[in-house]
Amino acid sequence: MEILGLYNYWVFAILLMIGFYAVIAKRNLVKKLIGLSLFQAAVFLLYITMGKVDGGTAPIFSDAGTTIFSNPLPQVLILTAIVVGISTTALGLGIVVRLKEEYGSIEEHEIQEIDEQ
Amino acid sequence: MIVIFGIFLLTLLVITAIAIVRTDNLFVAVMLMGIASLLIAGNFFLLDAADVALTEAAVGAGISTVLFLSALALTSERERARSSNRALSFTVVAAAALILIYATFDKPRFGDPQAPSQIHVAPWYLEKTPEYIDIPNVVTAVLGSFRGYDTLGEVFVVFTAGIGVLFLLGSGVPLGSLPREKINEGLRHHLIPRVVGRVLIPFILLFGLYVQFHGEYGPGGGFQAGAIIAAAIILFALLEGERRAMSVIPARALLGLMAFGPLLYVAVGVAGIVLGGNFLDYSVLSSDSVKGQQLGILLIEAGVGITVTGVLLSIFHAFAARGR
Amino acid sequence: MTTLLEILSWVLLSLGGLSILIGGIGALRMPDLYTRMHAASITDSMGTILVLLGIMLQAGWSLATIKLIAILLFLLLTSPTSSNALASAALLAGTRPFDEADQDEEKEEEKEKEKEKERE
Amino acid sequence: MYYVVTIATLVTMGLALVRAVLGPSVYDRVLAVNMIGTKTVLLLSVIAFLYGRPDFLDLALAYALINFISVLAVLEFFRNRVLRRSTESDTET
Repeated sequence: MEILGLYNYWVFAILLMIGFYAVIAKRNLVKKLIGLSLFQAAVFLLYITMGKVDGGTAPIFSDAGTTIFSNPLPQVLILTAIVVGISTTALGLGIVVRLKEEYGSIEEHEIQEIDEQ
Repeated sequence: MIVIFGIFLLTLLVITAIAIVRTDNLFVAVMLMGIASLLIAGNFFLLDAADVALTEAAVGAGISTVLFLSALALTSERERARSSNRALSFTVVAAAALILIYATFDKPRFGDPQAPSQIHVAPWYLEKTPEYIDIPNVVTAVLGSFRGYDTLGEVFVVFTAGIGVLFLLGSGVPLGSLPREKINEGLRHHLIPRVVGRVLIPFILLFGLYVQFHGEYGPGGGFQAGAIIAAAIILFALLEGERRAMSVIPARALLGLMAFGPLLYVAVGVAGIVLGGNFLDYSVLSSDSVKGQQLGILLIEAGVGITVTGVLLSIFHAFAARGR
Repeated sequence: MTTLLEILSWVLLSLGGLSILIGGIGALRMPDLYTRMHAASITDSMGTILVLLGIMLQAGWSLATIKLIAILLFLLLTSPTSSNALASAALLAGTRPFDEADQDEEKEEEKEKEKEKERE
Repeated sequence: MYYVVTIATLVTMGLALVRAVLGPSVYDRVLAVNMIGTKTVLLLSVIAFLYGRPDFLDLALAYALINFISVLAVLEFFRNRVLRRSTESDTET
């Protein structure tokens, strides 16, 4: 059980690096943005994992009389970050759409080639 | 047992992520992102983060897929080139992953109540929320009052992103050469989705309002409600076509909503100064400081909800109106 | 009476779990899109109804039951509709999938397998 | 008994994920997304009771209402693509 206690962090590391791989290795700009979303999701997971307390429940008081609650602070940060994340992703997609209109391509190297000409 | 469920869901998440990176079909990647969002929302719920799971549900299920698909419709569905420097990138990524995993061994165990992150400010929030604000949902209390300044910043980031998208896509020559009347009709000829969708829209709106105003008592709040209400109107736009949706809420009105939300938020903050407190100190808004806090949270949550609705809808319309 | 309800709800829950599992296996094993859709719809209809009814019996009369009824109602409205939308999208495209080459290869593989079976 | 339903749901999600990864056609993947969506609704409702916090059914309700939108977006996307292809071939010929 001790080792299982770190599983969430490992998944965080792997997910983060999968997203990072998509960002650095893929040439398609939309794919890069998808990788960035995965990267974001990994960070969200890390924060929420750190906020979990054994035997606790969500930090919303109820009549049930539970006294152990998970940490509300990471949840607040991530809750806002999700909405900010989708807005910034939309901004990135907007830039990609404009690039497609100007260059006729969304592949990084093709855009660079056109720029060099 | 629940720990095992979490581990299973996380494993599925990793498989999905690998599949997302491996496929060269962007449409498939977007679909798999939808699955990843569902899995991660389930996980958030298992990790006691009901509010976060609701946000992920509201944003990930509808809006994110719709935005990616409309971007794909304007660009292309296939990745043409193979990856560059695959071996090098893979080495870098694998090394970094190993270092990160090595670092996790120093982390406190999952769910440890004595972990540094649990003993610093969180107990204070949990202890003082009933005293100062007296609402059941501590997340909303922290979001709206204790860390209201953070949230103001986030609202302005969302607002700025919306303005940025409008600058990029808001005007200009449409890309496609399609006849407008043919494209703008949405799914009007698909009778079954249309009928069911029209039945659902009022309920989604109602649910959005419930999430907005029930946010102090259960999972919910402005961010989730804004996304849900935006999703309802996006559903209308999908069913009835862009043009009708724009005539229901014109772009000008959306711009007004986008600007009004942050203004309302700041106005509440300034009202605190005028009434003799600090910026975003709601205690002075009413003669009873607890009542004042509750009123302040209600108002700023409304501001957040209005901003998020306005921004997400403007972004959607900017994409949908382009190149159609 | 309560034990009767208890037993009934457990029966409903386990039947629901079973039909979800069967539908899942069907969605994986069926040969083509439309049959897979058929299998998936078992989980959407039978599974959902049985599981949610089972939970409702556990919850008793409360706000939770009303929410569960709402969930059931909306799922029963939306999931057949999305199946319909999906099927009509597939038909609209002439069931011609994206990866035409992939599918052709698969068909050829299937034919080869059938031939092998015939030989056996 | 909630555990049985949860395990069945999780296994089915896994099977649907295999279907989504294998394909072969895009419609299979959409079907898998849809399936995982409804399974998530069930999972969230069951876990809300497993945790003894039935007030969190709001989450399942949100998914039950919103999941529908992505499938409609896919339908719209395919319809547009058919139209786009037909006009592209018109201009080419």
